[in-house]
Amino acid sequence: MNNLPTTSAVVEQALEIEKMGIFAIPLLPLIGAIFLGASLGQSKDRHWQSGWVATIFSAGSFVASLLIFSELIEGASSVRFTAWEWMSVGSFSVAFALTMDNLSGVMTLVVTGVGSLIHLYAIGYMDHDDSRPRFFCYLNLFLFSMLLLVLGENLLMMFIGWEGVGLCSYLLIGFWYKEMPNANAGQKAFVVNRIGDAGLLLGIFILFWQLGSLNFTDIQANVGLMPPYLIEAAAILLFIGAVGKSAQIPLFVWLPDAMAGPTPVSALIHAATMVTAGVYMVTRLSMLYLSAPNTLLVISVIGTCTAFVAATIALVQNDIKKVLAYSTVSQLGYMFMALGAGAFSNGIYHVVTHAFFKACLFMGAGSVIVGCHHEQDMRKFGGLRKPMKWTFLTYAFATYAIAGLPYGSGFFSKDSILWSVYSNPGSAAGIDVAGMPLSHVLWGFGLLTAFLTAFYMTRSLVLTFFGEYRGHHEAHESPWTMTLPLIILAVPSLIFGILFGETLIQFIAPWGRADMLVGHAKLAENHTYHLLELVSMGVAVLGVSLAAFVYLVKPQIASQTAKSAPKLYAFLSDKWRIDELYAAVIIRPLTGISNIAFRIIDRLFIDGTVNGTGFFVAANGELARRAHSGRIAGYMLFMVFGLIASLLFWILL
Amino acid sequence: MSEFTVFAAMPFILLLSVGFGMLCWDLFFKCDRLVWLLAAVFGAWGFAIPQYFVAETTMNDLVYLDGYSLFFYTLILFGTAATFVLNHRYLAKQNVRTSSDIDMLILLAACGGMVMVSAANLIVLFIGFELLSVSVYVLCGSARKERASSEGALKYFLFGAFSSAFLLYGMAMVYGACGTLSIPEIAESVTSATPMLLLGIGLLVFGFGFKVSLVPFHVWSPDVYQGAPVSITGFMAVVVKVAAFGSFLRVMSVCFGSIQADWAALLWTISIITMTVGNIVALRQTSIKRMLAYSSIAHAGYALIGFISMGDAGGVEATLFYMLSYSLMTVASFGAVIVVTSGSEAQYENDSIDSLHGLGWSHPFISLVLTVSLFSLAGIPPLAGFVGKFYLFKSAVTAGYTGLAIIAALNSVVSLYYYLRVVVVLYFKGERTLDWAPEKSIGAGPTIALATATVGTLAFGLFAEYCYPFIVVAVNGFS
Amino acid sequence: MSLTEAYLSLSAIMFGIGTLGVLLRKNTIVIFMCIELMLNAVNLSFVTLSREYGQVDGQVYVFFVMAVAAAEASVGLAIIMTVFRNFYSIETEDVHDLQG
Amino acid sequence: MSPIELQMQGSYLLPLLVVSPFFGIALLTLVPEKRDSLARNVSLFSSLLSFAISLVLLKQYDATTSAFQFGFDAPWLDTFGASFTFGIDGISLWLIVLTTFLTTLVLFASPSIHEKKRAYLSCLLLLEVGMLGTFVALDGLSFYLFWELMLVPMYFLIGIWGGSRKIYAALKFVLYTAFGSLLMLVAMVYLAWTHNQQFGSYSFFLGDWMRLALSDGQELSLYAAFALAFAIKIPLFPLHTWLPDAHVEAPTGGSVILAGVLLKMGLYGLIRFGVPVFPNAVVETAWVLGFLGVVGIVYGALVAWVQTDIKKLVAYSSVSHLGFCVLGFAAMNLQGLQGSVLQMINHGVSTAALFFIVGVLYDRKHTREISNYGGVVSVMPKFAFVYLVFTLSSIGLPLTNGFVGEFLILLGAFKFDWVLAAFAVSGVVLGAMYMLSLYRRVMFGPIDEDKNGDLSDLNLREGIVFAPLLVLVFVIGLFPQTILSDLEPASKKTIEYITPSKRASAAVDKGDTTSSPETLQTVDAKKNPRGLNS
Repeated sequence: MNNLPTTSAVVEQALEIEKMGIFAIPLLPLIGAIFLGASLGQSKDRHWQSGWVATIFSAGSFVASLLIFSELIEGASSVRFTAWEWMSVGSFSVAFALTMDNLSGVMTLVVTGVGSLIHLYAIGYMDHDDSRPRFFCYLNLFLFSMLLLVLGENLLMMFIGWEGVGLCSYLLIGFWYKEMPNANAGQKAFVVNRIGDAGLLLGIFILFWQLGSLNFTDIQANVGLMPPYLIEAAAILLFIGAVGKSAQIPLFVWLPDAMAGPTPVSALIHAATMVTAGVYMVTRLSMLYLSAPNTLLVISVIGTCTAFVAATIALVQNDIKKVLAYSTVSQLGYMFMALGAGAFSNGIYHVVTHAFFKACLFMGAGSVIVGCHHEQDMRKFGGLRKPMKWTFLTYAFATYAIAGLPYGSGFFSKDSILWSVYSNPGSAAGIDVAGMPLSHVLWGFGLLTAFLTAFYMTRSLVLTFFGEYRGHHEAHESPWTMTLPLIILAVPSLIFGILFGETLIQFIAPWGRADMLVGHAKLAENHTYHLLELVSMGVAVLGVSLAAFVYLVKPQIASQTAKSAPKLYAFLSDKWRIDELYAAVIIRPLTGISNIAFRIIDRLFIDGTVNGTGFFVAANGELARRAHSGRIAGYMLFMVFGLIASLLFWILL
Repeated sequence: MSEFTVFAAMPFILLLSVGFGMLCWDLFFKCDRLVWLLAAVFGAWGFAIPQYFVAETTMNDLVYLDGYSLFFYTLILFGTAATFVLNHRYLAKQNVRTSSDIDMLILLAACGGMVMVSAANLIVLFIGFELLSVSVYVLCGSARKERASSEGALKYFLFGAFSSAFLLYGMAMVYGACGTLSIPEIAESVTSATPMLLLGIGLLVFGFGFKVSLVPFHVWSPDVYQGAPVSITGFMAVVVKVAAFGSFLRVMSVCFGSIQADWAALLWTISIITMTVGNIVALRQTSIKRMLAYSSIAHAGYALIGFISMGDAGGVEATLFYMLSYSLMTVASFGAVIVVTSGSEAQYENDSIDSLHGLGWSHPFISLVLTVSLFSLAGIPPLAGFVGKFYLFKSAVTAGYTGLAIIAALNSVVSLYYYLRVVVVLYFKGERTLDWAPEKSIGAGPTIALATATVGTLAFGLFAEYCYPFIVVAVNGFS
Repeated sequence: MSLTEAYLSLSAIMFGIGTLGVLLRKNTIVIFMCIELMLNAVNLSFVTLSREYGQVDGQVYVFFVMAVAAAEASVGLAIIMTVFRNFYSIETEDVHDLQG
Repeated sequence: MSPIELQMQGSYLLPLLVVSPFFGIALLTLVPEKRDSLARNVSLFSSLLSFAISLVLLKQYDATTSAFQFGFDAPWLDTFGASFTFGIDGISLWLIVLTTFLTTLVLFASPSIHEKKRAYLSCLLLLEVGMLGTFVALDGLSFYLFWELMLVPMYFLIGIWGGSRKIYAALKFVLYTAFGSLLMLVAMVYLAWTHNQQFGSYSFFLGDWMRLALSDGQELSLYAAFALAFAIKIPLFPLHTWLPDAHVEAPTGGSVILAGVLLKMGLYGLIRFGVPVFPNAVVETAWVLGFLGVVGIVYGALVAWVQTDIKKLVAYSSVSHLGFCVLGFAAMNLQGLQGSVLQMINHGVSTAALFFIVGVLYDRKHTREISNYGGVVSVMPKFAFVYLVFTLSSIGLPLTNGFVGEFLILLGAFKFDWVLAAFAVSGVVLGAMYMLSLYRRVMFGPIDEDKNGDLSDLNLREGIVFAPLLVLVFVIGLFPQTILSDLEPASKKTIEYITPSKRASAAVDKGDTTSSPETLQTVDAKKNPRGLNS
């Protein structure tokens, strides 16, 4: 074994508890989904019940998670249960088993907690929709899949959830299937995710091939037995899966399109939970990634690029959900920056805080959309702070958090990420970019992104809630089922960092790099840290004030800037033209190849050969048939010459 | 002449006397001839059976009375019986005189075929050969008012006479080389291949090749098969071909088996050419009679495989079984065609494959018979045709001619196409839309004949094992 | 050249002439006559060989061949007559309805 | 003596199973012409009987041994060593269950056929005989018998009840298949003869063939003849072009059986005859099969993507899926092989269901053009659900049956050759692409009320057809072990044929290459190379 960093997880004596109840966590939403699915045919006047059923089942799941989680608080290292042997072929064996340890415990709570709130919110949001039972069925199904993903004891269990959430995402994006673009977006999401999944599968194969097991604990413990190049290969392949699921460059294109789904879906799946699965997975396999420095470097760079690129695009979006979508991509980029630096626990920290404020933002946006009669264009909002007081307040709190303003939850998590990027002792530090270590360059981009984040979030806040109302229909506040979840989420968005940040980081520290533990207590004496903290704080304030100035005081600046650089503006609002790039580089060639394969290879070449053989035989038959002319003289000659020829042939032979 | 000799000659005597009796029948009787004809045929068979138990040649070494003869008698007589049964109802509709001379000719031809296969002397063989041929020349032309029939008869006659001259010349060469005309004595005297002997063999192959229609001596057969009344075509395809194969095989194996290596290459080539030409030309046929003619050419090519691989490889046995299965399938397929085309007023115009259109649904029994026989001809298991091919392939591989087996297999694929095309017309093109149709009720006799042949096709496929020992015994008789 | 060989050669030449006649002539009756010539050529061989071997077999054979030839002639002429009735010709090139 | 063990329990279950459909055919001939529903019930009864027998087999099957069970032996062409020797192991057992199950479903769904009902039902039952016979035969020639026998009813099914180009499709199907199988017949005869050379008697028995000492060239060319026949049937790229035509033209029932069972015959043949008889050739050419399998995966998927006809699309998807099965087979390790067999069963379930689905649409609209549909989910919600599940099963979503098979295959393939596996994984993406694209184009989007507004949802009969298939999708997805554990002994045995035989042949090679049978037997005795129950 080379000098791999050790983590406390390996050292600590594991106390495992077998508890069947852990299966209740995913099963409750599943039951809900089946129940709702079975009652799809019922009459419309009972549709209102479906939302409550779904909410109750997801809340039940939250309670079950709390109960199991309490075991962890009481000192168990993990709670697990094997239901049955899923498949066992030769040396390959996978159990249908769930485990909750600290990492998955935190994720489970976030998923079920935030999930339940979003369920509640959706009751209001989907109030007038005809297909509510179907919606809540999918939503519960999603929760089930997500919980399998999080709780799965091995990579394959996780993969069930991984694909399951993809399916639900597909179904929910295309929920309003009568609009073809929605269906297209759903399919795009699924297929792009599948590209990632393909990589993930290959990674799984390498791990099984090398280690003979897919259990996370086995992988974590034995990863050092693998040759380094295979570690890198497995890590990068698994990371491809994460890139797909967590919408990183180059596979992020599906997420903005995914906003075609109902807003609660965007909040739950495409902000709070599913898209963070990639972060979760990398963290799960932290030992693997820590042993793969080059992969970590790749992750850093991709994370940084994604964060930056998405933030620039978010600057110019006018659809409020698109802004939030790119913001999500950007924040996910942050999380991967943390992972790339080996600060896994910081990444998870950001996952948690992001779940709070981004869910809150999305639901706020949803509330606005409902209030403005399904209008999503921010240019048609404005001045909504008066009619929609609660929505405004919660949105503002969440914006405060995401912008990284001091002592909001986003401030702590983002800051810890930036610090870990800056102080990354991994290979990023060793690479020299224009005289600076790469880690510092990445940090610089991270900082820039933080500025952009503050800017575009403030922009959305201002455009939506300040100024004059520019819409046509009168806006109104949403019902309590929608505002209550907003309020509940706004609170932790603001104060989670102060109250629980330290605890959380310690709680999931075993998945981090031992020398990378970032917490206030530990860093209290570090001057650089404080300096950087101040810088990022300043940047956030600057971003917010600049945006407030531009959009509140001098709106013309924005339009002039856009006009002064039209190409840049178009480039940004066309999302760096990545969709077009894909169309040109992948989709169209692939269609071309397929058509060639079908028309030329299949029809012309293969079938041509087959039919040609038949034709050739038949043509010879026709020739031979014509030779049978019916003329007696000809026949006589033929016979005699046939005799002579065969005799000659025989003699010569 | 011992008493047994007379007894052994009884099959021939019976057939000939009933045959000649038929000439006078119309003068004295008005009742149905069929029963008497069948009685003669089966009586001849009954008299022939005891021969099986006597392992000696009789009648001054002129005729073999062995299992081999009995085997071919059986095929010939059953083929003849089937011809009678199927003809009985339909000859009149084929513009053929229904007087008893047709029956006489058929009986004489059958008798000639039996003489051929049991001949132990080339003179006897020639007499049988000519008795068969001359009778069939007339039969071919029996629809005198049809141009096609007389043209067929002319062609058959001219080519037949021509090729029998070659056969005779071949026999003269063999006589010259061996100094005897007796088959067993020739067998003893043949030890090495002299040029004269080989030339004789070559000419014999011409003569017999004509009769069994091997390429390139087959040219007459499509025209004659198409021109003759369809009942007679069936008779030719079964009885004439089987009888010719029987004597051909006996001559080649008994007389020249010891120098097989010298003529195998010739027959190998002819076999491949025959099956290939037969099959590919059959692909392009529109007349069902002509198609079956080419198909029977191709089958002659397959059957030749047994000649090449005779001896320990079991080629003779394979050919015998092939003849058995071939007779069954051909009786069934031609029987069905007889029944169908005779339904038409102008059967010579309506012999196209398309005239079978939709019969599968209007005439299920006939169509089933035709379908099964065609599948069997194509070699689909578990039908007799498959087992026959299997035995041939086996003997070819055993004798070291794997390539020949492969070519035969590929030929089977080709043949599948034109056999299946008939099935397409029968079943796949919807209900019958033509303005004429065969009778719904085809009568008990034809039904029994067709059913027997069809069941036989299936049974000899599944239970070939129980028949094979007889074939082995039959072949052991002359080796 | 021995006498036997001479006769056999003559027989072969006759056979050849007969064959050529069959191949070259158009009239069916002439063709049939040529075939008779071929048969007689064979007969000559048989007689020659029979004498060479000192047996009667070959000569017996000749009688049979002659009988058969007579039978064939009667049947053949009858067939040619029916052809003439249907085609109003006995030239081979006129009789080719059946082909392919 | 024989390297494979055939447990003769004096059981007549297998012959009974094989001939049981004849019972229905016989009864059908007695049914009067117009009584369609009676005819259907009679045939259904007969197929249920077969299904019941197969369930008895399933129950009595002993999963602890790799021996062939329920042995039966009856003479056919005994002089030349061909007999009706029947016996099954786990692999054939499950394929038999699949066969009887699907046949029953197809017969149950038969009311959608209105013409020539009795003939249709008889064809299906005859087809069942052929399929069952193929799966139970341990004797080469009887295997060939049933193999060819399947062609006949399938030919009629396509030709009589098919679509507009049915004649072309039917002939193409038969000629394509017969081309391969006749060459296989010659190879079988050659093997029997070789047995005669080496052991003094002809034999077509699988166990006897395994004892043959074949030179490398012989083994390779004989295997090529077998593999060609099997590859056509699979169908392996580039021998697949009969399949889309046959599928498109065949009636629903024919397509279901064709996709569900017939396409498995090729791989089954490779497993049953290819591996035991030609172990060295299989190992040496495994990369060819694997490569063609992967090409098939990608190629089938791409071509499926650009189809405009639903049935053709599903047909090409079969090419892709069977590519996976071939890849798993070529990997020749336990995961690959078991995955391959499991995937055969899965494909039998899900693709058969997809063809039923196409049938449902076709029965209502009489068109298979994708562009004629759209927004169907609005009027057929139950159907949409069913269709979605089978689509997901087809693209291998976890918890459905398709995933388990695909995963195991890829796992095995990865061990075999990671490059191939990497390309094969692209099939996962492409599969999602074309299947979902089909689903989207047919089901989603605005509905054209005039064209599709009056489509009726699934009726009870169709619901009953889909219900068991739906259950199977999830049961196999969740508890694949029920099947996998039955497959395990047979698969292990199959793998073992390969591993030690290389050593044995190496030993022979080092010694006298023209070794007599006696020397080979001593080698056998010393090393026990086939390693099994001899």
